Amino acid sequence: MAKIEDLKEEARKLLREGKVKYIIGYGVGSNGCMANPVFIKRPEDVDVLIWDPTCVHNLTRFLVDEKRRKAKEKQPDTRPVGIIVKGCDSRAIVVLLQEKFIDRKDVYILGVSCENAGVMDEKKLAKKLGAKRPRKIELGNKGQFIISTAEGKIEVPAAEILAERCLECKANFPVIFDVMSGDKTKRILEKPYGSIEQIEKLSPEERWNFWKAELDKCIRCYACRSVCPMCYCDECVVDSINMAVTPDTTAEEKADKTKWIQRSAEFSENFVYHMVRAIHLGGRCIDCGECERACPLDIPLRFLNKKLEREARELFGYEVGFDDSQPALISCFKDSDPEDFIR
Amino acid sequence: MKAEEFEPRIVAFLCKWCSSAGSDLAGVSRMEYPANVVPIQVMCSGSVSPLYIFSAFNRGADGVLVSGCHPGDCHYIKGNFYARRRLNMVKKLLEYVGLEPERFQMSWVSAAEGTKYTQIIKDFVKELKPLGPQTKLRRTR
Amino acid sequence: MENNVYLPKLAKIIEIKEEVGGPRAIKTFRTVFTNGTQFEYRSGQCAMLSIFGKGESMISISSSPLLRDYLQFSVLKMGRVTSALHELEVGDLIGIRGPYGNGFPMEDWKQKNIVFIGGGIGLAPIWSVLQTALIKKENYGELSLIYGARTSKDLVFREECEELKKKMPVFLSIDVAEPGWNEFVGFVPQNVLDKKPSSANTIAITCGPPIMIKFVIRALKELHFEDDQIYTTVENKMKCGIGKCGRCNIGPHYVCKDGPVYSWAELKNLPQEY
Amino acid sequence: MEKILLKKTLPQWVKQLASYTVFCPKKDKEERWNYTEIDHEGIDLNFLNTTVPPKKILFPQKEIFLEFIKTDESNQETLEIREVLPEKKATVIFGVRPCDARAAWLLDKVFSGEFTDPYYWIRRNQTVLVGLACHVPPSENCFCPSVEGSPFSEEGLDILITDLGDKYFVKSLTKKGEQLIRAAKQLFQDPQPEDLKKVKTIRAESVKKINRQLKDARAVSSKLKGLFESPLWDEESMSCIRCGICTYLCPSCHCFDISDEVESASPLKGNRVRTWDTCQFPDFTMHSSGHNPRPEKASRLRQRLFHKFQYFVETHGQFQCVGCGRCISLCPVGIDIIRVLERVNEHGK
Repeated sequence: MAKIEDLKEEARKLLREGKVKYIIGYGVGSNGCMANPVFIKRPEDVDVLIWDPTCVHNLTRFLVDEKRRKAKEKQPDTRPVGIIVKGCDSRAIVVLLQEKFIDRKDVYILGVSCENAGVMDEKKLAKKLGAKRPRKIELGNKGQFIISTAEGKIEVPAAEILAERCLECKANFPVIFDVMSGDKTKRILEKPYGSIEQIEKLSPEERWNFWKAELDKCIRCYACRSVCPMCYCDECVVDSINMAVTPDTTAEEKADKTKWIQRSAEFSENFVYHMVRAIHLGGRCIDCGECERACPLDIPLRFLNKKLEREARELFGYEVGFDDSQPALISCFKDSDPEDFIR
Repeated sequence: MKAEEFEPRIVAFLCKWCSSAGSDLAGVSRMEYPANVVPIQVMCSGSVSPLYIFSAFNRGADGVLVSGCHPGDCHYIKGNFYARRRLNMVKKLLEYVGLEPERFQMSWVSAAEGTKYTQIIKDFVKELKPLGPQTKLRRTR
Repeated sequence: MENNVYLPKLAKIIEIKEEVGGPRAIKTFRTVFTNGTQFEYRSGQCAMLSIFGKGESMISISSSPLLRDYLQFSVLKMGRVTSALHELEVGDLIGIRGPYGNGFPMEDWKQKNIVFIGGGIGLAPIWSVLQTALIKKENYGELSLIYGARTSKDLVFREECEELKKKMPVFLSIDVAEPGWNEFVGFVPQNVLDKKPSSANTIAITCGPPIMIKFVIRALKELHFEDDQIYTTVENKMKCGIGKCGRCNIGPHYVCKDGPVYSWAELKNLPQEY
Repeated sequence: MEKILLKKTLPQWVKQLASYTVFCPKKDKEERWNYTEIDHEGIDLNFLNTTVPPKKILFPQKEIFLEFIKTDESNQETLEIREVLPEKKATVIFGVRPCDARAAWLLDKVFSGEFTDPYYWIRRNQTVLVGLACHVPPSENCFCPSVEGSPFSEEGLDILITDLGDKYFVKSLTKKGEQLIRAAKQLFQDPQPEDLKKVKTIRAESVKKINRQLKDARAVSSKLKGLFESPLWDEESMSCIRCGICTYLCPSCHCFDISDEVESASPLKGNRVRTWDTCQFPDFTMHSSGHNPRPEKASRLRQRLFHKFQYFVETHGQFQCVGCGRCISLCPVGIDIIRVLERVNEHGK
């Protein structure tokens, strides 16, 4: 079973020996229970690290920040960054490596296994607890979550409050790491696409109504994009102006920037934004579920990405996030790719 | 009084080397086909970003066609193979969100296939007519 | 609705002059309102110009408020709106709302000498003050202009500057030597140190690229100008022009409303977010 | 005017308001509360707080300012600018939390002054805000008393309702509020001394139930000034992902963008619209030259805090934060404004 003490020990050693610049991990957030990202620079601060089912974030998103920061430094510190990753997060690293966005030597991966469980869903937890406030959540050794509250401990079968994505996770241990804590427990998924099947089986009109209602809610805060480790473009199609401007960019180039999507948060514009995002993540999304978790209006964005993950697998036999040497889904093809839809 | 028949507007992204030439052939051969198409010449079907397709619907297209060279005939060797992969995903996605699948079509039309091009357009228009105007994705004020 | 602050008034372009060509083109536009609107403003104030379909851009008014015949704007081609503006022809319509900002406190400068120090397009906001001071020459002491640009082709109001030499000292400069150029060669701050304007009873107004302003101020300090004798203008991205949209602030000041004119005494105490 | 309304007659009151468009928090299918247009049967004041604050009604995410149309009749090109003002409709928002109403009171300050904002004021003047005092904090991150508000503050409201169990204590605070009560005056009774006593107890208790506290916000405000350049901002913003949640869903954040949305390029036709914008996006302040005065997320986090706790205090005398806790609860990476300000308190002089 993954032990936080092992992680701390390794982290302390890395920092003490100066092998990493800093370590991205989880610490306790200000409400005293839920995890938050922490950035640890000194060995004596390592004790703030935690590992429990509240560690929901995909920290690889901060590797994107790190790369940008480093690009601006005049004399960059070239040591790697230590990062704690779960199974899903490690698949994000695989994709970042596959796309050559990061270099393997730039990261030191401290993997943790989710031990056939995963992380919890805050909303499911809140529902379960009602008025009670959680103080600590741990994974028990019988596949249950042990929730401590002021009123005492509650044990809940993990499956009841697990995040949806964890219920459909293909490998809940890291696929790439330098050190790993915990076991590589194989799991067999009965319904790897159970969540989207409930939408697939609807009639087209019902599906339309579903998505219309969902995407209507979008306020375009771009949390889904911002939290996603794969959304690392310098300039996004929804940005109001060119972001990648240099002193040499001509006025004409700036003036010619097409406004594909208008700023108004209306369905027609929200739709294009979310479709572009979904397509752009086709064959790249590793299903960490961060977009959906970050969304303040609970738009089920994972359902879009999961659908394309399924199509990539079924149409092209493409599995994302396990092999960093394979070409990316849409930068390769097979002669035998299906074309029954083409006239 | 008979209501005016709905005439769908089709945005067609035609590759310069094959499909666009095919549509030209249809034109110079005086083949008759419906005038519902707004053709946009692109260098290769592989250069058609999914964004163009969403955007065409967003600006009110009733149907979108992407047409390129037959597999093996791409001027850039493999552009149409990439298009085939990418746009298959787009098609699945559009179906998944509940857009009528008939509204997005893809075809291979060579420079010699003027007849095939006219047939594709005829069929497309015929399929779109019963669907009526595409209002789902259209930008409103 | 009366007084809708966001509603621009239509104005017709009556004259266009190409000041600078090439990739950093500058054009000067003269406009008149189509419905005879009167526009009361102060030198140093700005107006929001609209190219409908493209957007709005805040541009300083380079004509003197004492001339009532037209409003003049000198515009550097930079982004979406200014590029569209450069495409326009005489007779075309634009929208104008404003005036916005504080303007220069010229009424406090009675009988003072004014030295104008400009770089590149930075001459535009200064030009309005200069013209006003020239028209009301009796209110001010000695006027002088130190102005420079990258090359002789980048100097705006070139002919006007030659005219001006008849009325007041004008010192031009370019960054690198060119055949046929017999005035100062070097950066504007160096020219300031070279010409050594006296700080006695003098106001210095400087406007231009931020880096130039920084070194001009350093030069002026060397010449014993006090902080409250130095005035400059600040530029930030703007949308509303009236201190509501929240993006142009430096500290609690909205540049669109509380600026763009600041004395160095004020500006040096504000965070450097411009 | 102070009145008592029996809880069961609330729908009848709303029924009397037929000439108004009525909004009230409703649960969506994800169980989030959201201000929704209702009829009298839909009225329900048993809610926590909404995810999107009621500012979405007073200061909608999209506001059309004007239409522009170019016509080319007989070679005579004309350009027409048509002002588009908000639709005139008397509106009531039921169940506004005192913090959100206080935020509207702050927005009032922003949108008035030397330049008044006609779009905001048309909406504001035609809207009656019926507040609901919080006898339990609607969020675990509520901290209104720390920023000079309270669970029963009245600023910005036209009516304040206090839940007394089987009845409501209804206090009108403005003419607009009085009108609303008059519309169904047969339903209202005068309060008895025990009602008033109960109101008092509920109020006293409600404050105690608030979880979070920011000590001495005024001191924090003055300390901020000395901390413009501080490593604190880098540290605290490390985990920021630069999304717009904290600001879009803040009831008092008012920053916006103005852009032209073209319907047809030729002949030109389109709208100039105002949309919400946020200081947390990098393009918010980026000049078209590419220069950006706030290029790093550290400077943007600093801007958010300075605006709320220093600049606004300097210009309007108030904090531009009402302590609703939304930015804390909804931040995907747990950036906690109270914690950051507490650090300011520790670091500052």
